[in-house]
Amino acid sequence: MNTSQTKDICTEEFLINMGPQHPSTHGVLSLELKLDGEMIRDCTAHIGYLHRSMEKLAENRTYTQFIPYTDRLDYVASMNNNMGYVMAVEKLLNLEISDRAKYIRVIAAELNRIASHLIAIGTFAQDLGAFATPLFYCFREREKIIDIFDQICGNRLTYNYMRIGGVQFDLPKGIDEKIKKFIKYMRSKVDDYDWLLTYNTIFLARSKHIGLLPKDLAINYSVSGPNLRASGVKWDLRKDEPYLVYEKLEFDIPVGENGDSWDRYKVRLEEIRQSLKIVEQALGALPEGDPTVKIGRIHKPSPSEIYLRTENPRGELGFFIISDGSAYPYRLKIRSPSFSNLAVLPELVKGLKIADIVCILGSLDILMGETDR
Amino acid sequence: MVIIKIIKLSKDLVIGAWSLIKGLVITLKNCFIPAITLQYPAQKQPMTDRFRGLVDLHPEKCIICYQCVKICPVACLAIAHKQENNKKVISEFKYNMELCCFCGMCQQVCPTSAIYMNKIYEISVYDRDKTHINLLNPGKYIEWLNTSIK
Amino acid sequence: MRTNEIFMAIKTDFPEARQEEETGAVIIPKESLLKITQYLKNHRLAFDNLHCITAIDRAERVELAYTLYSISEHHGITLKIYLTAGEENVASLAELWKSANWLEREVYDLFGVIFLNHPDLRRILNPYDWKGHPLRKSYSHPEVSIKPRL
Amino acid sequence: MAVTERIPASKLIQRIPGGGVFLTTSENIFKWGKASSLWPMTFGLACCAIEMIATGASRFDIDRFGAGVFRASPRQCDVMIIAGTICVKMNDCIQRLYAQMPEPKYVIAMGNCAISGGIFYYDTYSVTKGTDSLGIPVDVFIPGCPPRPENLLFGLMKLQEKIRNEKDADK
Amino acid sequence: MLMMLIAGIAVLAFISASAMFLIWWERKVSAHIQSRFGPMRVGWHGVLQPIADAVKLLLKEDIRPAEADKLVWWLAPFFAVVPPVMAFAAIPFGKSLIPKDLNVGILYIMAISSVCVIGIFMAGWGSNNKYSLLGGMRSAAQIVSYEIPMILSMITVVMHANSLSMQKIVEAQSRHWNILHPNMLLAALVYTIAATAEVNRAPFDIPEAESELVAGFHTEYSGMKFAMFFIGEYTNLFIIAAISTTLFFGGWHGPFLPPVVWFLSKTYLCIFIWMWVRWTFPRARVDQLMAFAWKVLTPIAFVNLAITGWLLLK
Repeated sequence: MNTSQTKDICTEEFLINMGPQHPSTHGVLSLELKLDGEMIRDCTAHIGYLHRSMEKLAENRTYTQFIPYTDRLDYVASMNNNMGYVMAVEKLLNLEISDRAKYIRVIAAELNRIASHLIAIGTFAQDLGAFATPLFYCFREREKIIDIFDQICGNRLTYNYMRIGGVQFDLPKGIDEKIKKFIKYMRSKVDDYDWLLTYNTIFLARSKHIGLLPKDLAINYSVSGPNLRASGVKWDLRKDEPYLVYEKLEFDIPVGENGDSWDRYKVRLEEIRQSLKIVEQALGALPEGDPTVKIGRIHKPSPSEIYLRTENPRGELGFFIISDGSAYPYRLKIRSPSFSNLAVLPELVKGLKIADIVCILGSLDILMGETDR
Repeated sequence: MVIIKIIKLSKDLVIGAWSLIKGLVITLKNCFIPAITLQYPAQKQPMTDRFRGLVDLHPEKCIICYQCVKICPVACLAIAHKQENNKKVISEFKYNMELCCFCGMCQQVCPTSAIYMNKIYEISVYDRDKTHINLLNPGKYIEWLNTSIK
Repeated sequence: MRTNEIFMAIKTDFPEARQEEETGAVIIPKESLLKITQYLKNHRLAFDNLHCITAIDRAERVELAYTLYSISEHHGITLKIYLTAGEENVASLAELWKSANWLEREVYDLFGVIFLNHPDLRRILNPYDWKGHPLRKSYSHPEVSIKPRL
Repeated sequence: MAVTERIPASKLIQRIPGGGVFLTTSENIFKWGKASSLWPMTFGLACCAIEMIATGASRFDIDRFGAGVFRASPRQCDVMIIAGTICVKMNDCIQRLYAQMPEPKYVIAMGNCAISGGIFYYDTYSVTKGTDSLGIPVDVFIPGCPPRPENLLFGLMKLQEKIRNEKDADK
Repeated sequence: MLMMLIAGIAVLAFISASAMFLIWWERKVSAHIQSRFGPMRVGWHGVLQPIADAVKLLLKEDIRPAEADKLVWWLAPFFAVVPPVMAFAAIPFGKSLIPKDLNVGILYIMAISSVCVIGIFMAGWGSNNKYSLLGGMRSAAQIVSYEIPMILSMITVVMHANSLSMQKIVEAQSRHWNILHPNMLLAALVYTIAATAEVNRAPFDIPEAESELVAGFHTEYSGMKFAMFFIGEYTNLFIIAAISTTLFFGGWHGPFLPPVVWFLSKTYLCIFIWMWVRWTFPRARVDQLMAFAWKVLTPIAFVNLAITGWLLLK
């Protein structure tokens, strides 16, 4: 075939706008795709459709008042956000918290990590076209966690449970039985997912070797969390910079091999298993004491600045707080994991098909509330 | 060469088919587990003890310390008081439900437990005006307490 | 390595670097940013991860804070650059760390700091035709309602 | 341009003997159909979207009300559940989506953010203060942050009731 | 003439009833697989749900995009509905219960049901929507590749029955069903997979792939036109299941019960399997789909055909 002929065959590239309203953009992300038939030539992500000016808000809220806002950052893992923020403020104030509060925080954070990963897995399967069934199974399991949280703090999604210096409530009576029951139940369900999804041949064909994210590129893009680990980097803040009581607990860090979509999914599934293990241990080692604190309306830290990051289900959530000695933060920067994880997307999708972009986006598990803040 | 390829392909096919069958078995199994659905209007789950519904008030307990107003992150509460016989008396306690973020901090900060959060959670309205509530009015939530819809 | 040791390492090669007292952050002049970051990335310090870029509006100056981490060496440092008002421009690090691309766009969007040689310096969070840089302390927007402070 | 008299079909039928009865029956059937088959749009904005999915999921199962067919294309939807914070950048998009929906269309503002801006009402420069301010008529407001799934179902039932009590069958 | 008219009306009534029933059933099956209930509030366990949907869709505003190709846009839904309805003409419901026993019945059905894709492609083209266009193109590519293994697997049966007539094929199975022959089992498998692709059902529902293409070829259709695609889809599903019943499961043959009951129950069981599959598996990608059709299914079907021929000649 000579060149002039190929030129004739070549069709025009066409632009397609995916989002902000699209079933698989996980909220309000907009992707501008340059397509050649089904093939993606170029991809530009437009974010900011959920930019709620959290950082500006923080400058006008006291340290306590900002806690409910952190719920709405990464709204499927509110506990982890609460915890990250509260820990940052505690570091700013040099506060020590009781052991029981530490354990309760770990339990809450890990349970929420499971809930968050369940959504990630469910939506990933949904994006791959498994019509709602895995998603609804994941939500069914998640409802059990939500029930537990409902008992602990009285809300389903925005918990507002952590307090500067402790937690809002002690664990209610009988909750440990419920959690133990849930752990047992969840373990059997995770095995089910292995067969419904993980080793399903269509699932494998769709997600294996799709969206390869090499190790060095992942680090260079500051990708974090399960996405980084799937690329083969054994990096988990819970192990590498342990906070709370994570060093006393025994768990593994699941690591992927290739950094493809399937690995990212698999790492999440394994993390659910590990989190169950953590919750079980933490529940067993729960010390006596009073984890609650009286709500402090005004905290006035001395002028200083701190940066604290915690391991969120989506990656490393950092709070950079600068205080000027008043009751309001002078500046509060939220380093959100999804923001960095999403930045890598255009790199991954070039040369793939439209169906793959959906798969990669699902496997990256981004959340717009946190990306745009 | 070709034979090896064909054998490999057929092996893959068999393994693939087996994985699909396993998936089918799991969905079929779930078909026979009783549905977990809560038949909502007929069945209602009780709210937990700590459930944060609408903000409510015991007016007699209120000492007008303004703590709740001060802590509210969204300024959805508004209090006014007047002096009567050298005593502070609440003249107005307004609650703007459409700003409230149901964080429960007002309830936690209240020294006399005057302000609390009730268990009402079915609160849909046709009209936005109904979300502005005078907490001193005893019949404020009557509409949502006895919902007529079935 | 601890922050002080890293600072000493930087100090030996770049005498213009100094340490901020309260925070331990390393302050560098904006001219030597590229040199120092290149050194930090490729030196044995191996800062392979540009974690976060943020700006702080201090009225008389804008501070840029770069949070760097090394995943292979397990240490981190904060670099700071003071930008005097009116000269808010600095070299872009997008060549060195790809994560800088979006992070710098965000700082540009919210603070108006210009990153020279940035591959694609557009707004990222706000609409492309937005006016002003919202996280500046001097920013005001006509439609913002201010929450009453009590 | 000449003004032509436009007589609605309902008026014409009423003139036929017995047409009134037919009309009321058919109108009731129409209302029943509209109320029992409200297909929402797959459109989540923020936190409330998660609760919306939870409402669609097994535990609460919005499909029991016939509203479980989440359509991604606005052309095939009856109800837009605005679930989450509307940001300034999103305004045009929401207005366009609303315009793309065929009549009869309904809007549910789910959550305080969609009603008034809610928790983001004060001090934010990038949040629209409610669906109303976009010129989109909202049929049912569901306060909550986020509302419980039961509350969304309750709101849906209120919408159904509203449709059943509609005066004009042509809406 | 009158008989034809009555038969036509009966078939039409059956089609709409069947499509409605299938829609309800699909929602119920999916619901129970997902451990929920599905429609519950209109009629007994929501049986009236499809009627409510139909009433609502009937009342919906019909929007035509300004840039749409008017004629193509308008015709597309008819092309989606008419072919499956026409295919009913040669479906044997019972011993003498067949609208028209054509001597080339199976050929006729295959030829007619391939026309469906034209409707889908017209919808994709006529909407002037990029997502629709992608859906239409995918659909065309898909049908082209899946017709071949499908027909090849049918030929196996035809060779056994020595006839193209549907009734003859059923009669040939009076002693035992075709599915009991190993080579027929293979043919049935190939047929099932190819038929899934033919009717655009998951895991091969790429033309309307919701998570990728919003709603694929019918993105721009609303109201009754959309409903027609819906009805067409479910009628097609019924046709496909009816063919598989006729070809592999002995058609209306069966003891005790009347033939119609046997036929329908077998067909609906087949449909259940398709539904079950739909609500379990993820979707295949478009190139994987083609690769599977050309590299796996077609060779298998050919080899199977050769073996069948050899067995028959032996």
